[in-house]
Amino acid sequence: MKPTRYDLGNIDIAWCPGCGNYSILNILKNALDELDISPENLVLVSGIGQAAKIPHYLKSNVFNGLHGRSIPPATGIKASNRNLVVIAESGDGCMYGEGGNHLLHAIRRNPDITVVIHNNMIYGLTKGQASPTSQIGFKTKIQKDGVSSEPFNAVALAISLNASFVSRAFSGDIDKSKEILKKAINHKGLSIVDMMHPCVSFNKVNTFSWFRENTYYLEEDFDYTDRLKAFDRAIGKDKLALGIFYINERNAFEDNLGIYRNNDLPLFRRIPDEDKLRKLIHSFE
Amino acid sequence: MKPTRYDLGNIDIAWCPGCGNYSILNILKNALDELDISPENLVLVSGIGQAAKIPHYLKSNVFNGLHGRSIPPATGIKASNRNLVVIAESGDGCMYGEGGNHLLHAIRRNPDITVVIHNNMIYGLTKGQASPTSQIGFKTKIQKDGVSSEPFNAVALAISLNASFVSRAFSGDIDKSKEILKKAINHKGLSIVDMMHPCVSFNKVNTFSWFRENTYYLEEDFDYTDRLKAFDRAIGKDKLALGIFYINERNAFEDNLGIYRNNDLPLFRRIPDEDKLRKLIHSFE
Amino acid sequence: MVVNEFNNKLIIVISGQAGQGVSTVESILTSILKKNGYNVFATKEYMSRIRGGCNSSEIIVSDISINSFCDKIDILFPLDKGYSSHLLKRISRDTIMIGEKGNFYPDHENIIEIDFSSIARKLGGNIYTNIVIAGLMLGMLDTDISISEEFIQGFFGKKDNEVIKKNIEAIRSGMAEGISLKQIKINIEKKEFVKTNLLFSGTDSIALGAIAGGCNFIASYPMSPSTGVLTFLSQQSREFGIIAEQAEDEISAINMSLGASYAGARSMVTTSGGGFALMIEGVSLCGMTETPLVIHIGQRPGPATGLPTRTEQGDLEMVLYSGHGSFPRIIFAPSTLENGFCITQKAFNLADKFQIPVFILTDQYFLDTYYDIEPDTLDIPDTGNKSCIIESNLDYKRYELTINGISPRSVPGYGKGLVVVDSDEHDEIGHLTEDLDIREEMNRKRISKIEEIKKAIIPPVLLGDLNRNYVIVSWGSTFNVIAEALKNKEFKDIALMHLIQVYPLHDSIPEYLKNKTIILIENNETGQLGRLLKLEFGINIEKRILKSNGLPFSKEEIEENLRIALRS
Amino acid sequence: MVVNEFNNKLIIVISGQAGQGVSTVESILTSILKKNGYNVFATKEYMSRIRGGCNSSEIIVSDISINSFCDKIDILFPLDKGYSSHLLKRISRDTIMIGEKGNFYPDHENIIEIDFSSIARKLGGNIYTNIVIAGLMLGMLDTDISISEEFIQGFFGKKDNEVIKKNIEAIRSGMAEGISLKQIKINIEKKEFVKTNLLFSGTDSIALGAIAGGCNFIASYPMSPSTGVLTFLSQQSREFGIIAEQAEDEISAINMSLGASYAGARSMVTTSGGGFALMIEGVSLCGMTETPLVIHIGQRPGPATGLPTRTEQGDLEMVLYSGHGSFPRIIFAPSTLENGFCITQKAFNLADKFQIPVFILTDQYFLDTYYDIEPDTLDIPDTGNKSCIIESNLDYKRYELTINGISPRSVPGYGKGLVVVDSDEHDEIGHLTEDLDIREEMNRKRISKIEEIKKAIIPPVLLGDLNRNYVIVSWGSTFNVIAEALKNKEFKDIALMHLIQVYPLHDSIPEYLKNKTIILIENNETGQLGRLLKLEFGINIEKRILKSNGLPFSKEEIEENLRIALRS
Ligand SMILES: Cc1ncc(C[n+]2csc(CCOP(=O)(O)OP(=O)(O)O)c2C)c(N)n1
Ligand SMILES: Cc1ncc(C[n+]2csc(CCOP(=O)(O)OP(=O)(O)O)c2C)c(N)n1
Ligand code: SF4
Ligand code: SF4
Ligand SMILES: [Mg+2]
Ligand SMILES: [Mg+2]
Repeated sequence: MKPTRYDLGNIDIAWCPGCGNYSILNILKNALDELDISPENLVLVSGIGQAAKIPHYLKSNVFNGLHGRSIPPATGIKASNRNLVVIAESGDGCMYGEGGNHLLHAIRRNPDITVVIHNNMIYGLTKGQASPTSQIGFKTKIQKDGVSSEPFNAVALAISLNASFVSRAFSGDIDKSKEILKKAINHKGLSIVDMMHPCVSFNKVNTFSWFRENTYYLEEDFDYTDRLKAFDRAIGKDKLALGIFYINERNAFEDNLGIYRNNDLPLFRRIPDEDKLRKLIHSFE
Repeated sequence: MKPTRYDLGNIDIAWCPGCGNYSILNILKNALDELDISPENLVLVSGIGQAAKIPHYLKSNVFNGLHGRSIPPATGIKASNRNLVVIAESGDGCMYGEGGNHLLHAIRRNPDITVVIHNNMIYGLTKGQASPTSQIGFKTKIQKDGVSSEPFNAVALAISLNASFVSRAFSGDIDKSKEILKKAINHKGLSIVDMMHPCVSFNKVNTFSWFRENTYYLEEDFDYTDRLKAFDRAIGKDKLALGIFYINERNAFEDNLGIYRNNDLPLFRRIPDEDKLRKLIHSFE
Repeated sequence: MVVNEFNNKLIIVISGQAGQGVSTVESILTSILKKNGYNVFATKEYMSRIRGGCNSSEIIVSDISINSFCDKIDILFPLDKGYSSHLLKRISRDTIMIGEKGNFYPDHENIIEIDFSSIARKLGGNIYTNIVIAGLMLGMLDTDISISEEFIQGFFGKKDNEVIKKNIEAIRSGMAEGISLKQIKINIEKKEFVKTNLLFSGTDSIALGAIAGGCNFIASYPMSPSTGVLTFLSQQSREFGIIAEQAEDEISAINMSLGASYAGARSMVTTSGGGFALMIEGVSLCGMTETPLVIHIGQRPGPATGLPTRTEQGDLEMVLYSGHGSFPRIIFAPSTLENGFCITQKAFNLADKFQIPVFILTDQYFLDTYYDIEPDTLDIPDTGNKSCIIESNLDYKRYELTINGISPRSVPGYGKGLVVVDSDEHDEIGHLTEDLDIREEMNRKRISKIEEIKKAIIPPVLLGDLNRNYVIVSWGSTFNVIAEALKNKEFKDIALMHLIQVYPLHDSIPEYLKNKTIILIENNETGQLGRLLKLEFGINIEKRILKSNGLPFSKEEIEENLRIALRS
Repeated sequence: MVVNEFNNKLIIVISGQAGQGVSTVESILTSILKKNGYNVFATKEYMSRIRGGCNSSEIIVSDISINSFCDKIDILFPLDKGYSSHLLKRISRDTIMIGEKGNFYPDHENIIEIDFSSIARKLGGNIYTNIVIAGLMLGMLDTDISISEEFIQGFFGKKDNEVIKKNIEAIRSGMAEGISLKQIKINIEKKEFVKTNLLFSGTDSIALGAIAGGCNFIASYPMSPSTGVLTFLSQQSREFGIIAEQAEDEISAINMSLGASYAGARSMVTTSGGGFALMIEGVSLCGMTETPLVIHIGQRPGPATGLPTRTEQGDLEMVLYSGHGSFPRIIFAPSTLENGFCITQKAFNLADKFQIPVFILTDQYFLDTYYDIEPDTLDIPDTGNKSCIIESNLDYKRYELTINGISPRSVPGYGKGLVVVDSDEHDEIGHLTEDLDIREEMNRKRISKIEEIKKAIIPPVLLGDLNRNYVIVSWGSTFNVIAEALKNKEFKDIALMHLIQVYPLHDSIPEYLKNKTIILIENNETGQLGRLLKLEFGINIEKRILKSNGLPFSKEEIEENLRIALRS
């Protein structure tokens, strides 16, 4: 792993040896480095879970909030200070399970944040229950007879919501995933990166080699502006497609806010206007 | 309105005169009548809002729960007693806003319930804020500069989640909507009916005639087993399609439950097995 | 002809179905009367529906401020034939009903029939009925038509001239009727200074206070009766640079607002009990991450959906104990409109200073009540230099251990340091830790802030001198009605101790209550403040005036209950 | 050679990284020892991670039940060289460390080096290390190899014979080492009857109690330390006809469970503080609709995510005041495993009877603690005829006003009537109403149930006679450790009053505490039960032994603190 300016030195990382999360951390640091984003200008927001510990392992501003609730604070942060690069990262349980409603509505709202879902198709930190992305038949201590719910297809869902940027990546492909992530971060508007990765401790089905065997990349010239084609690939039954499925350029949430029309300053640098307040109060005469 | 056995007599209905909710009530009663479902066997579950008052206006068992939370109790009810016909009805704010996560995961879980969303593209009971389905540019007291979020397309979303039954109807078309609703109720698995209706008090844009002008019916021979085609129609830009978009026959949630394999009785009729309990306790020796 | 004379004060009630425009009459009438120099008060009660049912507004016109709800009705304008049972109870034989045939309460005798609709129809349609009624009152009182005209112009400002003309005509027609009504004589003095008084509602007071407190971010989900604050701030969004976002649910709302605050916004949420229940995990996050947040709760009766449009002071205990784990908080409950403005402003400053959640508890009654106040009672402080946010340096530690537990707070992008906050137990930098010694230090640090907070507690408001034998203890929105009742000489042995800050409690409280007979007045079922006094100071309260049917206390009800309390 | 002799009792601790199998040693060892006739106790503490860090298990082997956590460590098996600081504090000079070179605490002298890995490798690999260690202990103690063999067969039951053979060999090799260890002499008597005792954990006790209470529906979302109850019931789903569903979030979980209960299931949820915060609106719905529900909360330290795998008794107040509006509730906090079983069972019956939420507060320490109990302490009642559900007739009214506030409850599809429930205020049938008189009646009806509930309050558990000068007040999981400490003769002037039902409180409590010096012991920051006693009975408590660093009280810590309390 090549050193980056985000390295925190000799820290204790709570992930299991061999876990895909290490690769994601690596991918993230390198993507940031290549995009030349300074740690002071970066905010990593996460929920709770193994994946959600990632902000603690690199130099960045950090908002490590509640399980399922990484996207709302990320939205609030970006809206309050558009100069910051805001990335929300958390596990599949956090983002698709507990936090499903926020994902849904953030896609509609379209803040200029990047949402990276560490998708290991399982609940890691709570020791191996099914997640929304677990496949049908997947057995756990709680799903004794195997999962019977349709697995959550985040890519298809995001396309159905006409999301601004929709992609899927695999932690095992460092370079390709880094390129996807860089594009996601650079994209103006909400970008989704469904980052699949093996959980060596609890998911004995969707292993590193399973991902290798069950994924393929969208063609280089895939037309990611075609919503229907993107959807078609998203629901493909045989193998999971990787790459950028869909880009739909639209205004970001913050840019629609009236408050930035004549004033570019982040909120913390603004001073309330007393005269206007006095005038407003007088309007109640 | 022809009398039905669900009529409650002279009751005070809290809806505004001219509201589409009256038609939906009418459609519901007639559909139930034609399906010959007895009130004692029917459970209407709702959340909070104007739409959510519907269970109080016909003869039925009623669980009128919290805002946004009609689907989880409906799921619990059906799972506990498969003999009941369970219908969850509520407004667009309730089902798509506050309750979005439940809708999402209920589609995956697929309990055999019917979900009817009274979609007036606005928050009625709280006096006219934008709902998730309000169109871009729609102005309200809170959305002063007009809505900027992408409207929520429930039909497309449900198809992306591979829902079991996906339809859209319009309260103004009593007969056609009744037929859709009957099929939805009869369908085994979760059925969605996105029931559009005008709100005469607060939505001055999406009026009765707006719906007339901006909707059309899917062809009689539309192939509702084709997920991609269904999606294509769901995201159609010109007019809103009405009818049954997609049917995907799969096992219902309850039928996957081990507990009904050898015993058909609803939970309330079962008696705990003491001998088994004693045996289980002894296994800890 | 019997002449009914009203001196100094007149209580008008307008009742009708939702959608009939009761509120419109209320707002037109109160504004114009105030502009003429009358003191006005208005409050409404309404059902949870958009059309139909029975709603009512009470308007009190007077020559001194009478800012409290009264049961008594001098004149009732029924726009409809329906009455809710609680309105019926307030109609006495002396109540004069003015309205159209068919709308009167069956056996009522004291009626004046006026065919408002036909007057309105002559002007062009039923929609003018309300304006005619307002005009009638303006005619019965001594008002200046030019003030009405100017007001109507502003009120219908965006409509075309024809509309404005018609409405002015309607006012004039109403006035003519009012002037000719000789059965009623009203003697209420107008005062010059009142003309420039401010007239706004509880909702306005909170929202204006928020702006004065520097609020520039609000994310919330609509919920009666709290939505008005979000609406108000949305309306002022451009003018004051406020981000006002309707979230998908309350959980998102509080987490968004916490994110905003972390990034340096002054942020708030507004909700009611049921919505607040969903925010409770977020309150705990607020406490753990020490992120400033103002939480406004417009209380209404529970449990669950309860009575969505009614009033209650029932959420104190839920708020007090909300959020797992220990961390300090402040709970305010404004008493008057002036106070609502000042307290909200203060809430933002204290949230920022102590890095804690600060709660403002109002209720439907408070939020929907209007009256005129003198402009200089609103203290607009130097809003510029209040922020406690510092620029960070390279070795910045968000949770630096300090003597008073308060760590200097920076925000991301402001300085060379990194701002790390965590919902897990964390070290001084903010990174998660499972070192249980650090846990103890951090827990202690958070809790120890209470000492600093205690230095700034707002003392209770006291009415009446110290040697009276009885003391009423009350909080929040009940202040005016109790103070009004106490003007009655019967109660000269009763003082009032009214709390605006309900947590932490000011330590002067037990001293004031020593050797007194305490009468607790709360608009809830169990006397939640009373329980808190018991818990904090061991104060036992025997006499309790409680109410939880969804309506506010009326002045008469307080009087009646005080009489009982004195007797027993 | 120094011989260390242990009489009657031996405290073993195994420490290592997550994933090294500390728990496996714990469960193998405790099971086999119990089957040999030894009393055993085990508890663990662990970090919130899957691999790495430092976790530990304590196992106490004794000749009488000693079911409480001790700081003292007689023998420590370090599987790794890392120690968390809280473990370090417990290691004394007398602690014997047995393990491999490199794993010992640097300056420690009392060590026995055994190369477990190389023994294991000879058997086929490192994975046998744990079994060898277990074997060593089995050899040092007097155990029967055939019992071990039988157990190993069951434990690895589903694996092939080779695996079983290897593991038995590992046990044998370990035993051989243990028998040859002459520096340690252990004299602990075995008892025949202990062999058939039950050995299970707090989690098991709650889940078994739920089954005994007729539970047939649980919807929950995983959250430490409460998930085990969901897992257990899932495992027994087919056998006992239980629907066990992992919901998408906690809000869904409670609303699903309420739906199930409405339809006649006996339902529950299991969660921890943060997850419970999200359920609070649902609790209010439960109260309003009068739908029976059992809510299990495995407490852990907050605020927010706090310390996810640690223990605390910090959620009492949040639970007590959870949910806006007034409605009755019951809160239990089991003291022992037997009690966990009985209380949970009772919780279902009372929820059904009173149509209210019934809470069971446990904590990580309680849930992760195992010890052997006599089978007949578990009272399995006649589970058949307990349901209060009635068949409805045509004019059935779900909320019929009755003298004690309890309306006969039917379920949809059972009889000719309709079952209507509503989160809004409602009439007797269940339809929503805004009639404020009915509101008052319904509110009163709901609250009045408390009288009936009070008749069934579980009285406090009392230890020690009534004329002692000191009384400890405590609740929930701290029972065993306090009782154990009190066996010490120093404390003969201290009695114990331990609460299992923490709300509503039994009215005998103040009587017991009269004229005593009270010592409050709670595993939380502020003494929440103490505050409740003050509130309910005006009881003032001066001596408080509180702890909130995430660890349970140890026996020594209680003793030490009691000494201070007696002195001061
Ligand atoms: C409100 C709440 N509910 C539940 C939990 C417990 N919890 C912590 S992490 C987690 C799931 C982790 O799964 P995922 O998000 O997929 O992350 P992973 O550990 O797999 O990376 C859960 C349920 C919590 N912390 N808060
Ligand atoms: C937790 C919670 N949040 C907010 C509310 C307030 N509320 C009641 S109805 C409603 C929205 C109604 O809109 P919709 O669901 O579309 O129904 P409609 O009235 O339009 O039929 C809201 C926000 C509530 N009752 N509970
Ligand atoms: S539990 Fe799974 S996902 Fe979590 S760190 Fe370990 S291997 Fe990775
Ligand atoms: S507010 Fe709108 S949706 Fe509600 S009843 Fe009135 S017209 Fe219908
Ligand atoms: Mg995961
Ligand atoms: Mg709606």
